[in-house]
Amino acid sequence: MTFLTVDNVTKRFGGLVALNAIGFSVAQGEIVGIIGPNGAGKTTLFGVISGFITPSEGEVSYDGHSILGISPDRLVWRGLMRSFQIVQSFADMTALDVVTTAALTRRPMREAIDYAAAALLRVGLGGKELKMPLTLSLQDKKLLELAKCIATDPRCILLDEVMAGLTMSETAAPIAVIQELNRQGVTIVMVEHVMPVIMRLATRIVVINFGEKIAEGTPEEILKDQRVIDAYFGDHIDA
Amino acid sequence: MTELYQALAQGLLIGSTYGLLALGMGLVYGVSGVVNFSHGDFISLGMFMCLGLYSALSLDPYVSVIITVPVMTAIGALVYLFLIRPMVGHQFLMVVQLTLGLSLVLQNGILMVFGGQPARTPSIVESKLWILGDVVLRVPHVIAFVISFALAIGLYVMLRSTDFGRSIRAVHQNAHAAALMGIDVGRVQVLTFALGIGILALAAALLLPGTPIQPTQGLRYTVITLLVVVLGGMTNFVGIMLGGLIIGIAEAFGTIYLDGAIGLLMPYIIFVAIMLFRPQGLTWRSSK
Amino acid sequence: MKQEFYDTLSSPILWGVLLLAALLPFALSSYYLHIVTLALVYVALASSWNIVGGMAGQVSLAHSLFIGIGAMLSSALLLKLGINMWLGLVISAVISGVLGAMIAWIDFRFQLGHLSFVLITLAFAEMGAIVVEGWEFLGGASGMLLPKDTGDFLAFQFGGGSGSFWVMLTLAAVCVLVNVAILNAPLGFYLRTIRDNEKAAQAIGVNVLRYKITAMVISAVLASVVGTAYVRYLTFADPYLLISPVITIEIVLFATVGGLGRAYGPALGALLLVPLGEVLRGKLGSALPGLHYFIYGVVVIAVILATPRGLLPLFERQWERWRRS
Amino acid sequence: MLEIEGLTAGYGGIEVLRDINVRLGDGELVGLLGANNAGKTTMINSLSGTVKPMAGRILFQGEDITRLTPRQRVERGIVQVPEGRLVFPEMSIRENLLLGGINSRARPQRRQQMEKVLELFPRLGERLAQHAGSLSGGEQQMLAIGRGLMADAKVLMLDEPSLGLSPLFVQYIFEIIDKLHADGLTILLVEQNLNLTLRHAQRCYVLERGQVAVEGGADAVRNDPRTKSAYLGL
Amino acid sequence: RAGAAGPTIRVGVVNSMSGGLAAYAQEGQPAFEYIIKKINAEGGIKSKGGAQIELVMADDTSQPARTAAEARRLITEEKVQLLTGTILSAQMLALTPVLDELKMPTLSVWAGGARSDYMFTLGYPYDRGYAQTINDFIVALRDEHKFKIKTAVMGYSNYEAGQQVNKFLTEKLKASGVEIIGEAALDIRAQDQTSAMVRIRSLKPDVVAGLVTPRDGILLHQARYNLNYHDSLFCGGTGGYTDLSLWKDLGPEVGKAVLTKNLFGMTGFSPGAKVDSMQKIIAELRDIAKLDRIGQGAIQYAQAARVLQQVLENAASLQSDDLLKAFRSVNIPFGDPNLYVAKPKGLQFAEDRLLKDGSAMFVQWTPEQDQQVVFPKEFAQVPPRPRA
Ligand SMILES: Nc1ncnc2c1ncn2[C@@H]1O[C@H](COP(=O)(O)OP(=O)(O)OP(=O)(O)O)[C@@H](O)[C@H]1O
Ligand SMILES: Nc1ncnc2c1ncn2[C@@H]1O[C@H](COP(=O)(O)OP(=O)(O)OP(=O)(O)O)[C@@H](O)[C@H]1O
Ligand SMILES: [Mg+2]
Ligand SMILES: [Mg+2]
Repeated sequence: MTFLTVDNVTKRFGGLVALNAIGFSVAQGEIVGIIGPNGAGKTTLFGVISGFITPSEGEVSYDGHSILGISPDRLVWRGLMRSFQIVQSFADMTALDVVTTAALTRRPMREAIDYAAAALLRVGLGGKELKMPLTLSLQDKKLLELAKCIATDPRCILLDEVMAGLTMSETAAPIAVIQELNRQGVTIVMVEHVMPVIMRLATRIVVINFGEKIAEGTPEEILKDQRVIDAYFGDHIDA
Repeated sequence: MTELYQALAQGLLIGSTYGLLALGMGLVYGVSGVVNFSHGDFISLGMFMCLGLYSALSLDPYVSVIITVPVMTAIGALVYLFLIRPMVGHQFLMVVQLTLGLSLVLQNGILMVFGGQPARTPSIVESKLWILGDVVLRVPHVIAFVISFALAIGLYVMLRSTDFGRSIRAVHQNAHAAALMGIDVGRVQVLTFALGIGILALAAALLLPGTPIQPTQGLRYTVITLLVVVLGGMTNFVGIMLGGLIIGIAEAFGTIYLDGAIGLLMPYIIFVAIMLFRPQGLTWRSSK
Repeated sequence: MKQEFYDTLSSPILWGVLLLAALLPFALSSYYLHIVTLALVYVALASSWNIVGGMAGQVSLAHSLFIGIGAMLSSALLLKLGINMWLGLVISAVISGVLGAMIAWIDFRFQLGHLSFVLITLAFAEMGAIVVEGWEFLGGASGMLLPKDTGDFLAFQFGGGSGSFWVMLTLAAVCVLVNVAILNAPLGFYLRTIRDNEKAAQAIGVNVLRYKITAMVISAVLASVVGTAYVRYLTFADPYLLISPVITIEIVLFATVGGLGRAYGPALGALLLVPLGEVLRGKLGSALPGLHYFIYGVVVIAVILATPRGLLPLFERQWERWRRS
Repeated sequence: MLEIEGLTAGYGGIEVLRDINVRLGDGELVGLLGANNAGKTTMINSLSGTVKPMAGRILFQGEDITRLTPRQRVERGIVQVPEGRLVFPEMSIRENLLLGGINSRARPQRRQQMEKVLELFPRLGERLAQHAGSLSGGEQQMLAIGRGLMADAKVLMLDEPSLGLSPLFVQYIFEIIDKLHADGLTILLVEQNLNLTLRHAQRCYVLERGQVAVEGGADAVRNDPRTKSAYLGL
Repeated sequence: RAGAAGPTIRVGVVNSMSGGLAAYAQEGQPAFEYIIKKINAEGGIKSKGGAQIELVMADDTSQPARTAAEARRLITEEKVQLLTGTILSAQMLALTPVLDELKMPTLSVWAGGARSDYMFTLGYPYDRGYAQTINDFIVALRDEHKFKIKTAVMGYSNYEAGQQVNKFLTEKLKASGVEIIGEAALDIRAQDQTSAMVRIRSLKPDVVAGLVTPRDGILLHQARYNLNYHDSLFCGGTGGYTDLSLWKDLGPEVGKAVLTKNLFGMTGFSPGAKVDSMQKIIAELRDIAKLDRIGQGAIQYAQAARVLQQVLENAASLQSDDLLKAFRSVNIPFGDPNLYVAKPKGLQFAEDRLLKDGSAMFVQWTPEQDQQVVFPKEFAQVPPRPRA
């Protein structure tokens, strides 16, 4: 049963076609990876799904309903949550305050604070609750994005490069979080350039290049696809 | 028909003086992000300095600029160094309030020195007229019109296509990154701020002939300037001049063709209407 | 609602301070009572502005409209149509609320940037002033003189002096407590995310439009109510004071200098700066004209340079130090 | 070429770096490794002069530059490609590149240099007028690197250049780094990616909670047990 | 302060020394202090044992709410026994509740009305002062001097007094058979009034009438010069038409071109008026007090000092009620050396605590920058200059 469907979506910025008639679908409970060269249109795609960008053409449906034109905050209430690649920070709120606000989506004030603190702990930001997000290092900011996602009790999350810049050992915590969420039934769509991570987590991978889908399949299939190797991996894949 | 031409001429001339006032604020904002609420009082200061120079040395305002521009530039530099720079990194509104305090100081400093009577500074061109068919133009306005457009275009070119101009914008967008490029952030900020205030001395002199001045007029200038700067898109100097013209024409047409309060409302109505449909201001290219 | 709010409400310090304040009319002369009353008016106004300007970060310069409606409209209704001022207060508050909602909607609908919002609200404020000054019904440029305050509570009269002081004290306390309540409620969290980053706020489920409107309506209604009470205290409905953008600029000054977005910051700013201005004028008004304003300006600059985050954090640090020793 | 002696630095009185000693030889490619928050960026910023040291000194070609301004350091050829894509968002790609070459040594030949950079990054050449802020994450990273190359550096410091780039492009970037190195440029490479760095760098330092934990050649570092504890957090 | 020994009477003075109205008080205060000093030097208030008058000054920064606050301070903290000051109309309204509450007899120098039972004013009443005088003069021009006057445009400064006077004047002119064909309200914050003048020009009225502030006057006349517009008569007041500094503010060239052509200004004071006491006080202020600005403001304030003197002399005691009684019976008849303003019927307060005789004069300017009184007949030096 498909849970999230992107159908024939095109997005143009002036003369530039960032997404070109792209389509794929995600079943409930899946972890789908999206990869593609820089500027392929991955972030734009997330923007379209999460309601921040209106596509020039095409259709997006979620949980059986079209969601085009629905504002991002309402999508969050319906369980569709995204993280930002270029981290969006709040200038004058502590990390805990930010995550608490996210938790308020489904919880009353009292519970929200504890829930938020727990979320921070889970992604590995324990002890940094009262820091201002602006003074966090880039990687911590990305973990904070993940914590915000968790706190809203989502049914589906779109993660845009939350692992970039983490050392292998540091990816352990977020990977565990993602796996656990998935076990609880949360559908996950993630963009990542860190191959070991995506190969380990994703059940299926969609590859896009110049705004078009060029391949789709299990990690093993993708690794062997010559077009993907040419466009994306290059000769050796250990990065 | 005569009315229409005269209204248009009047609007354009007055509007260009509004634009002229706003250039300095655009420059100051462009580098420091400071919205200077003492802007109008600096214009007052420039005007009263001309008045002082006339009383003491019988200098024509157009000649006084030789003295007032450097002096105001220096004042601008000092204000930046001692008042604005210490506030870097603090809330935007705090800095605005600081300039508000400065406005009180300037306005009342002027009052203490010059008294509260409206005063006039004579100039050779002040009562000269230029008559084009049915339309009468005041020579001081024409001079201000020409100089302000020249200045706006000069600043526009400077900001777009010189290294100094690019540095100014870079410092505004990301001071840390600008420093990493080898831009002397501190120097660019002081220079630009000082220049922004220095230009006001020029604007003051150009507006002065025929305008009675009073120490309390500053806030009025600040408000008009703000409308124009925002309309023009903050740092686009050609846009700012255009903004000035629009406000000027709205004012002239409002006064001439409409009765009472509605006429006075005209510039504001036009402003709100434009801002709603072009929130980024009147800049040529829409910024992506 | 966070526990802190209930703690504040049941705190003996709060009630002690209020009680002590309520006794002031018995201790102060009429002039100093006036200064304190005036300070309370600005405490209430700055605190109400803080909800939208400080917490939600929407620097509105349109508050003179709400104050002006509260003051001028209720006076006009009383004088021209004989409508009881209590009812006038409600009518004005409703109209202010609707207007506030409209402005917030425009802000959202057209995605106004920071400065465009400031300037559009300023333009609205200027237009409001022009309309009032040009419209006979609202008193025109001459304003309106309310009937003598005989202390008839049912006619919205409090007997001047101490009566008005108590009214203002209540209003100021209400406005500050509304601030405390909001900051401890979900609304406070929503507003702060909106202030810092609207896009990111949306992404964590904050309905930006709804909460902007909520904040603006609360703020506008409070400002309007204070406006009505203020004009009753002044007795003279002066358009150049009550609906001029200058009053907003003063309010913003107090709120900012006190501590923006914090519950007690604006109150602190007003409590310190209003009496300072009044006393300076009283003491120096007869000296060189302008000197007292000049000094006031210097003090404002000095305070801002010394405590660029506002006075409140400074006080909090002192308070901590004092508590520890 | 560049020597750091006993450097201590931090923010608002809190020490992030403690007593760092690091040396870069002329023409060397040195790696700086370390976990998240170890203080790598802080160290690079101290070298650029945007973080003021609390103690210690920095020598460049024998001259003490500890007190010099960021601008003076750029003029001497110490150039940083910052992390986090600190591009100028409201300026076009072209203007961003021109600003990269604004220092007095680079300025005379920056037009030619720009041609070269655009050859390296054809994607940027296609979009010269696009505002940097609307570029994709990876494109901004390219621009940041290209901008750094405009500056005619003597010492180039790259802060996590591979961040957010596709595997193919990461390879490409490292090829460029190797080539610059081969041309004699001194390079300080900050990275999370242990293997990649060890493969390219001649020598490495590993930072652990603000202190140098390990230093030496690739094999020495790889095999040092402390690397595993410092870097992999085992 | 007069520091002489003996009893003193404290008089509070709330002036607008800073802010938008500073011009009035800054011109008037020195004259006021001069006369008070003179009174003290001549033996103080004789009926009160030669009490010296001590002035306690305050600045309301031109903001009415602050007038009220400063008055409260002067009364309750400084314990003044009498209050005076610029007190324009808005200030008067703001002051009203304070005066009523604290029962403080007050003399305003300029208010156009007096709403409190405790306040008297030397200002021109809007209705029987400004509006009546302008109307009477226009009617006199038409009926006695045979000017063609059928239509009028109301050209006035758009502020409180301007609007009030305009309301009364419009009615009176209509009643006198003049057709009002339009309004040109002058935006008091405008940089330039050319647009307003273009509007007037397009309406081509026979006469333009209204109350105009000094600053708007300068801009209006300048605009008239710019457009070289002389088809209408300009009849108005006060500061914007007759301030002595007007000529200087416009510059000689513009002044000559517009002030001496088809323009008549209302004023309560003119150096050329045939009033001996007025001539004397001008000479005294100029030669002995050495004031550099002697205009309406200075004269009005000097007059206020004399009124206060008489009130204090005549009052049975310094109690509020007695002072009020003394105010009611003030009488400075025409011909009295202490009558500085032009009042053919002398100076007395009416029931409404405004001047009984609210009238003023009309003057015209000569190319030599002097003024000639042309109205009323009692003071007129010359007939109005015919239309150019
Ligand atoms: N607002 C915009 N205006 C113009 N072009 C845009 C805009 N946003 C994105 N683009 C362009 O659209 C293309 C796709 O961008 P997108 O951010 O989706 O790429 P991406 O796949 O996420 O890349 P990366 O892996 O580098 O993050 C890029 O070439 C980018 O320059
Ligand atoms: N501007 C700042 N103000 C306060 N603390 C800061 C600031 N910048 C960084 N820090 C703190 O300094 C420490 C070191 O940060 P730094 O950015 O140097 O680490 P890093 O090694 O570069 O990490 P990463 O791999 O995440 O980039 C961190 O704990 C961080 O929170
Ligand atoms: Mg992306
Ligand atoms: Mg780093």
